[in-house]
Amino acid sequence: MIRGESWQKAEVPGPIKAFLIDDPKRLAILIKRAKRPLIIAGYRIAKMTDKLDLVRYLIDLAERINAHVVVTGSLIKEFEKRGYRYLYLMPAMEVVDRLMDSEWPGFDGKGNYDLVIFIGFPYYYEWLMLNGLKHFAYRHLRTISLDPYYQPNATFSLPNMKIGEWVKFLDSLKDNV
Amino acid sequence: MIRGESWQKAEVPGPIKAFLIDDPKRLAILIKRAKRPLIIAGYRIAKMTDKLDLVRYLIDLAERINAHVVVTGSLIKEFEKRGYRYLYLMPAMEVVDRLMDSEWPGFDGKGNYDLVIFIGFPYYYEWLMLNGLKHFAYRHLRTISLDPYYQPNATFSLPNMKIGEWVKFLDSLKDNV
Amino acid sequence: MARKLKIKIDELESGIARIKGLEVSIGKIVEEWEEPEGPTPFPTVADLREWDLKLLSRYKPMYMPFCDLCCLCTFGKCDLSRDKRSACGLDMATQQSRIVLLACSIGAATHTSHARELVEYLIEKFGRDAPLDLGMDVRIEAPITRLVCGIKPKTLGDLEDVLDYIEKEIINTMAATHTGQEGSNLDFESKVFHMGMLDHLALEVTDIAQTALLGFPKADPNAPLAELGFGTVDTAKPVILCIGHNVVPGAGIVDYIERSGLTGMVEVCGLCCTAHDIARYTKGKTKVIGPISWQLRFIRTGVPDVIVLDIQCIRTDIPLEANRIGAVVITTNEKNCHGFPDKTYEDPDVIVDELVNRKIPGALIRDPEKVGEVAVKAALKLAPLRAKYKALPSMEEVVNHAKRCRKCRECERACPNTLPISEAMTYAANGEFGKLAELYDYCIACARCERACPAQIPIFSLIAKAAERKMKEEKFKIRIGRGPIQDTEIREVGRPIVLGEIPGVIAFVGCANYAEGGKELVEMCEEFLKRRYIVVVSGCAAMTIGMYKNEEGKTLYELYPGDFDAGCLVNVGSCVANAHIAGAAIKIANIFAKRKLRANYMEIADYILNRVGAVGIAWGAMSQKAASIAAGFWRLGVPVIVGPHGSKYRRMLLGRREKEGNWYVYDARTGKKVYVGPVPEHLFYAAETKEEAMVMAAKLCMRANDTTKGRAIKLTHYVDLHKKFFGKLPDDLHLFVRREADIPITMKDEILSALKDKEWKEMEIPDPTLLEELVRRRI
Amino acid sequence: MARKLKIKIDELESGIARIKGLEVSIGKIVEEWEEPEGPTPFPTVADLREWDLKLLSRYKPMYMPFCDLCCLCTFGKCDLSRDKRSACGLDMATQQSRIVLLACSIGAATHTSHARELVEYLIEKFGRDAPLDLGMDVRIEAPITRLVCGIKPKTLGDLEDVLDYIEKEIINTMAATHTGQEGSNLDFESKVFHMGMLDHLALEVTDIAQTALLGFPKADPNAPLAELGFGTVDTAKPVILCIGHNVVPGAGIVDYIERSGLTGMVEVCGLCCTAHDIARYTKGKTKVIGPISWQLRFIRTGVPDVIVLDIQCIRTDIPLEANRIGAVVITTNEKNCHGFPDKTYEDPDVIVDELVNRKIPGALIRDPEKVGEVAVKAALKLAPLRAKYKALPSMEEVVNHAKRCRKCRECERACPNTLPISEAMTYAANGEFGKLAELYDYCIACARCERACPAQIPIFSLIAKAAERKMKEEKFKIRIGRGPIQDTEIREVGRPIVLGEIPGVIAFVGCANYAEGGKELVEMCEEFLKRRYIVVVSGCAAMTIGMYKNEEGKTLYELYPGDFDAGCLVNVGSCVANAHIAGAAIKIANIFAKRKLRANYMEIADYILNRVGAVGIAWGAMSQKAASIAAGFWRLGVPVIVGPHGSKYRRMLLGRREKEGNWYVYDARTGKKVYVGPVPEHLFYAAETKEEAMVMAAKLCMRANDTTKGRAIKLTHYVDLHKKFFGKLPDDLHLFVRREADIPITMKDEILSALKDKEWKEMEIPDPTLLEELVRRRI
Ligand code: SF4
Ligand code: SF4
Ligand code: SF4
Ligand code: SF4
Ligand code: SF4
Ligand code: SF4
Ligand code: SF4
Ligand code: SF4
Repeated sequence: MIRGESWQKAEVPGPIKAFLIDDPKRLAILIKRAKRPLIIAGYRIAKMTDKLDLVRYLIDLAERINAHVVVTGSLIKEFEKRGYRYLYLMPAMEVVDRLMDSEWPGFDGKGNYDLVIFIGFPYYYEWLMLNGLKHFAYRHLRTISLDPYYQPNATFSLPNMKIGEWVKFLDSLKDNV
Repeated sequence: MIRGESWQKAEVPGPIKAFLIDDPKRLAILIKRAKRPLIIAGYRIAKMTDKLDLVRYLIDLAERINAHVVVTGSLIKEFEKRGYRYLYLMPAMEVVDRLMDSEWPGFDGKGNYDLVIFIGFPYYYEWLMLNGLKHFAYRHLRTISLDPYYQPNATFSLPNMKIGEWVKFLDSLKDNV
Repeated sequence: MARKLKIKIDELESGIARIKGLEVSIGKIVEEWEEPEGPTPFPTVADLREWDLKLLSRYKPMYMPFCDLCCLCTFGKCDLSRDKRSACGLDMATQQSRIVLLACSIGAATHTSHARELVEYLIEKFGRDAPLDLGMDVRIEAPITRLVCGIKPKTLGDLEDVLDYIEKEIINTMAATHTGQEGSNLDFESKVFHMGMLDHLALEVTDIAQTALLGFPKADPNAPLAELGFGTVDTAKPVILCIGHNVVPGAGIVDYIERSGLTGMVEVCGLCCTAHDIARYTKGKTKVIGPISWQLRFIRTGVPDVIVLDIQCIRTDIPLEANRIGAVVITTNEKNCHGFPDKTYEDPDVIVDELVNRKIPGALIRDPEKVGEVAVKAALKLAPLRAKYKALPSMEEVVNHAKRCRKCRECERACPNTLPISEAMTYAANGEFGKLAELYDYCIACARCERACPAQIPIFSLIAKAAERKMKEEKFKIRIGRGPIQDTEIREVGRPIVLGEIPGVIAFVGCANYAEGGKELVEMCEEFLKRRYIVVVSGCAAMTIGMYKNEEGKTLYELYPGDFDAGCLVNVGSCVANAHIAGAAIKIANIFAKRKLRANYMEIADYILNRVGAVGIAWGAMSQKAASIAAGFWRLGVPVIVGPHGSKYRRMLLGRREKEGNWYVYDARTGKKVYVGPVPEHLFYAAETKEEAMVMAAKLCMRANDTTKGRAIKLTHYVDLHKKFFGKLPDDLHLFVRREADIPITMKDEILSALKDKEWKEMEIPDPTLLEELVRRRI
Repeated sequence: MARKLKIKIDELESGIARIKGLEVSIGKIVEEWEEPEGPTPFPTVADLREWDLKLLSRYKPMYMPFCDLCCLCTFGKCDLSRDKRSACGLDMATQQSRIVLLACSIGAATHTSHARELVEYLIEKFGRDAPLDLGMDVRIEAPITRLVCGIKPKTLGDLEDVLDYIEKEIINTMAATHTGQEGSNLDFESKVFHMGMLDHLALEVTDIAQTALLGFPKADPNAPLAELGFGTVDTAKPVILCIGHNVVPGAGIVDYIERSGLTGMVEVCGLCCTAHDIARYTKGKTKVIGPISWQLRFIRTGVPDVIVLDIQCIRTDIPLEANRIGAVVITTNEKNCHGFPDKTYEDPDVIVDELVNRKIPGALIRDPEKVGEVAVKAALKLAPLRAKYKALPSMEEVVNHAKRCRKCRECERACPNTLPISEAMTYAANGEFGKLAELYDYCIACARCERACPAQIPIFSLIAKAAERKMKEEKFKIRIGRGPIQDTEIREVGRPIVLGEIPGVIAFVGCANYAEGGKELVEMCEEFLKRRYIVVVSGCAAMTIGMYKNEEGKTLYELYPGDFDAGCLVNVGSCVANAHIAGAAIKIANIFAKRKLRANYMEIADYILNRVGAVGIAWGAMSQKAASIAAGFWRLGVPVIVGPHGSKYRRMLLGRREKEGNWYVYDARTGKKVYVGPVPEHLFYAAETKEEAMVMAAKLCMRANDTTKGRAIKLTHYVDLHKKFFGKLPDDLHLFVRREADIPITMKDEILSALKDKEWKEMEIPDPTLLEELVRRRI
């Protein structure tokens, strides 16, 4: 299992590929540089691991880095329960469409985001959304995939990882932002 | 210039990619393992460098590893001048077509080759020939690209290199086979 | 615009011009239709481009490239990343739209080719003058044809004019994909719409021809129920399996059985759309195995003796799979020869012998009658010899295979749904098959896992074996395709739909490339049925929907009536019957609202966009045909939602609700531009989850013309579904509530307070249109 | 097989059926042709599949995948590497052949769409009964149509029947590319052949229609010479540049100039095939700039004031490029709208004003007369305002740009020919422009380098500037396209060709995607002219061939006569005129050998394969059209050689000369199977170098039917070229020498001794055929 290869093997990227980040500290630095980060959480976070409460985790992370969080589906209920001020609900396709528009004022009217963190989507679905942003939003934003897979169309991606390894990575990331 | 990336940037390979070999000694070992090696020399060897007499070089290499040499075009005259017993003339497409046929008896009637070394073709042309072999001849043969470019569809490829670096690589390769 | 009229002569007897049955029926079509011709008979893409560009200025294409390269010519590959342009000058957006057009071209060509061969076959059989009788209740026999072409087809022969037009236009439109033609992504999108419209025409031609002439149910809400599912097959009998989309060879088999007095002695079952249509042909007497993803499921059980392939959506490795189980394969169409020798002119008994005794790898027989004879005779001969094949691997074999698993996860990396195969193998190796059996529900039976497995474990067979009990219990009912919607039904529901009192028409259509199993589709379907939407289904989706039962063992088809009415479940039929869904929308404009149909595309599409709350959900949309069908709906103003895999169509058509300027219409009464809110908000959209899809579908049913009562009903469902799945009110209600009266009474306080936060103000309710020419200006 | 006959009525006056000019001309076509109908009138793919499979068993497809994936449906992407199969069951070989079919479908659709619009336009102008008069010397006006359809078209209206057939068949054939249809690579290849045959029909329809009705030269060997090259343009005048393939808008411009008395005051020049056809229309009075790769070359100089685009092979970034130089763009076709507003019904002066004053980005005008008026008026207005634009960057700017070069080589990695740009920049930064200028000769002007350059250096403009002197010296002559070959010419050369005494017909055709510059093509052409082959040229290749002069300043067109005869250089015309090359081969079989033409495809193709030593060389073949044209030649038995970039077509059709069993034919006299050697050895083949191509072309001209004298002549050239380029005898002579008399006398000893080494034995010379049914068995 090559770490920097598309997880779905056929979904080979074009010439522009994500920087593979396997050091959580490095990723933390990259994230901290963002002025307006956004986290997009897909419904699959509910199924990814039982070793970590991902809802809690994402809220914690968002709090630390001052990110807006957009949840794309029914998991919004879970997120609402935990309470977070900058929590929004919007289908992923609509978010991506807006992210491509550099004039979009964001969820709070203060402008588009400069860093978008994806987690919890079907691999190909995320691959495609990231690719849209790679080509059409690269001037104003960068993207990170936090899934335990190499997502070649992000700006920065984790490698293909086992779940245990990934959970550790996430923990360390949180500690370092 | 990433070393293990297609030289023609758009000619991105599929999921199966060449092993990148940047150590001439390692390549020498791989070549020496071959029982029936074949070198295919394209006409571009005439234009690749003036730091090395590639005709001479290839004949030397062939002699050392006991390879047949097939020249695809007018350079055959140069090769003939230097004299080599196992020298053949055939258009590249015809060679590749035959290489795909595991029953092809080779130029001497003793059977198909198990290692085919490409050098001196237009990048895309070689890319395509190697890809044909990658898919349709992988059971009975392996391929090497000796050009100063990463050729992803070979079994083993050099990285993208500057010419000076490449000439040194070739020299060292010859010394080690 | 004048239009060529062609006159058909029956046939030339020989090379010399002896003609019989000459019939110069000039003007026939025109004379019998008092409605004056509208502005766009037989339109080319340029004739409707204005409409397309209007739609596209609201619903902007959003591209998610599925490939960053182009490999279509020898300048390539070209890298189109970011701001690069290719050797032919294209940029990424334009290339993506070009590929969409190419996909839709394939789709439309495929449907048209089917239409043409079917019409030719029927003409040969019934004559060019055979009437297109769809029954008393269907006077508007061909709404799409009337709308697009401006003709009223009366006979099979008339359909040839339509086909000539479609073929010419497909060619003309797809030509734009050639290196160095169209250079604008919006114009490519306009051509996509055009291609979709042509596709719908072809669907209509096919389904009205076969419905009229092959004895299919004619707009019958009480079309019989057929048996559905693997478990309904009597495996003791010889089994013939038909796969594909063209009913003709299947009909040939059924006819031969009947003719030879073999009724009841041979099982004929169908898979994919041909299953629908054979069942329509036999009024429900043949078995429907299931949608496209049941091909391997069924063949791996070893049950079928003879497999008859016609066209479209057929696994191309069927001959290999058949070979493994000792079954024989007959191909029946030049589009799908499979390299088999052409036995069209061979003696049937010789072919049977060659097939049964494996002298040939399979036979191509382009003669449906002969297919019937050969298939039946071969099945009868073969069945007794094949007993040993009729089984999946044993449980012991499963364990042994599972033990060989190296946990490399290559299978998972090849699986479109990344199913947890390696984990299931671990359990199976220990004799626990639950995990393996679970995969069955989420697996689309594509076998990519097997091909990627370095240990050559027949993964899919293992899954099937683990789920064998489940499979055998697949015994369901499906209401067979009823074909068109009656004019009278339209008359009754037209008003409540247009005014918004029926909350919407939801069409579940398309293929079975589900990301999370077919059950999701059933759940969605049931949700809308309970909410008394009109639910229409077709194709593979219609089969999937029949494949679940409630606690009492009833399928949705048994629970809900088949009328085109609120709270009913209407199976129109196979994919080509999708024409009737578009047709129903068109007929609403015509029958209920008296809008002129003839060659009047833009007005009708404008009507549907602004007034007919219809939404398509193609949850497992897979193919190029599905793409072109969707495109046909877009141009008509009907939004389409696809499942997650639909994102691979690489282009969405999305509105931006907050961009106020995008949501103005003309008030046809005054010519004034009036804000109506984002209704419908999107034209094409890949949802992530079924919950998202349901909420979105409810929302997309809102249209500018809703009365306050209608809007209140639609909002009720939108809000209710939103609360149910997302736990709170939607935050965009202020865009949909035009006056207080729009607010559902039961939600009044809650919504009003939410509106206050958004500084909501009352809006006008116009007589909405996007077409300036429809404004009846103040005199 | 009976065939539908359609009767056309002129036009309906209104929606109500008032018809004028009804004319029921039944049987007209058939009655006038005493030749009995052959076996395959209007064939579908299945009708000729048997022939295809015969060819394919000799010329096996060899696949070099250009992509290991498939992304055509939402099951994808599928990885087809090695033995994997996709979610729809395909393997790699089948997928490659499917993509080839898709490419050819695009190509054939593109040509057919052109044919259809041209015929419709001409019918509107000249009426359906306008005769297809190609001059006294061309009685067989439409050899491909006669051969394939089995009809003799007499009028424009007759061509509509042909077009109906083509459209139907393209649709039917390309439908096979849909997910889950054809599963055999050989059947896909058979469909590729079918598509190619349909493509040729469309070419023929187009070129005979325009030749007959637009006053083009009619089979005239002495067609006038036209001026060719950038240097021939009078830049002092307003300049209108037409790019594309459809002559009609260009003709509109020319007509308007004449009508308005502006003759000589406006430069009209063409680029790509439309240049050929406008020059044919004006009998050589308009300028030909050059082939496809001259688009950026010319526009970057800033010279054109108005650019008129029609269809096919047009850079899609022309509007951007035009904008940079202040030129205006008019699109003329719905296939290529470029997002421009549709001004078809606008007042010409208003359009001119909008264009000149940049109120609109460009105009779509689907009316050739109006295009003429607008283009001319806009050019007249614009030219004086554009003086400042009419230049490349200054040398100083070149240096400054070059200095910014970072030596990252991204440009080289984007360049299709990996040209040494960064090195040239180093020199240019120091004021040495030679290296930069040198690139000009090898550059295809695709501008990919510029788009990849992180420093945004306008690389191509720099190259053009460095080569400015060269460019300005581009002043050449080209013989304008003569159209068909005369029946009388065929009568004269038929025998020497078939017997082998004329060593072969070499056709240089296709686009300008040269790997090593166009000069190679000229060298090849001259080589064969000197050797007294018949050399036929068309399309971009025909232009390239005119772009070099000998020491006396003469181009090949001035040095060699334009007859269809040994040692002559025949420019048939634009790409659509390729039909005449196929047509000539067909006419040889018919006129010289008296083989029946009518609906007799297999026999004629068999004749050509075994007897007519014709070879196509498409050295710069680029497009999908080129692919389908090639496919049409393959089915006819004419081998095609492409240049290195042609390898990207991803599939070769190669014979294996050593496989003796593949090279048997029937002796038509006896029915005996006779070994004839590998003649011709390949059907499709990408050569690496021009030398290889020349040797191969000479070899592929050998055919089974050559007389000993003919074979000796052909061998002379093969051996001579082989020795010239490779320094020695070919090692496969024993396969081509059938008897001693085959050996060229001058080479006798040498060859005999070589043969001895190979244990050569004499062979029979049969009356060769691959078709068992042509055997006249012993009585
Ligand atoms: S477009 Fe499809 S076939 Fe072409 S390179 Fe991309 S993935 Fe491969
Ligand atoms: S069609 Fe255009 S984008 Fe595609 S490979 Fe050719 S030049 Fe490149
Ligand atoms: S057959 Fe099922 S488990 Fe295997 S790859 Fe396909 S969907 Fe996944
Ligand atoms: S690919 Fe085969 S060996 Fe690897 S994990 Fe999957 S089942 Fe096991
Ligand atoms: S619904 Fe889709 S997969 Fe099913 S039969 Fe129709 S086109 Fe094929
Ligand atoms: S068409 Fe077939 S090979 Fe291509 S993506 Fe779809 S399933 Fe895969
Ligand atoms: S414009 Fe010329 S130099 Fe630039 S990439 Fe194209 S061929 Fe190469
Ligand atoms: S891409 Fe630009 S900067 Fe880089 S080497 Fe080429 S010209 Fe110089």
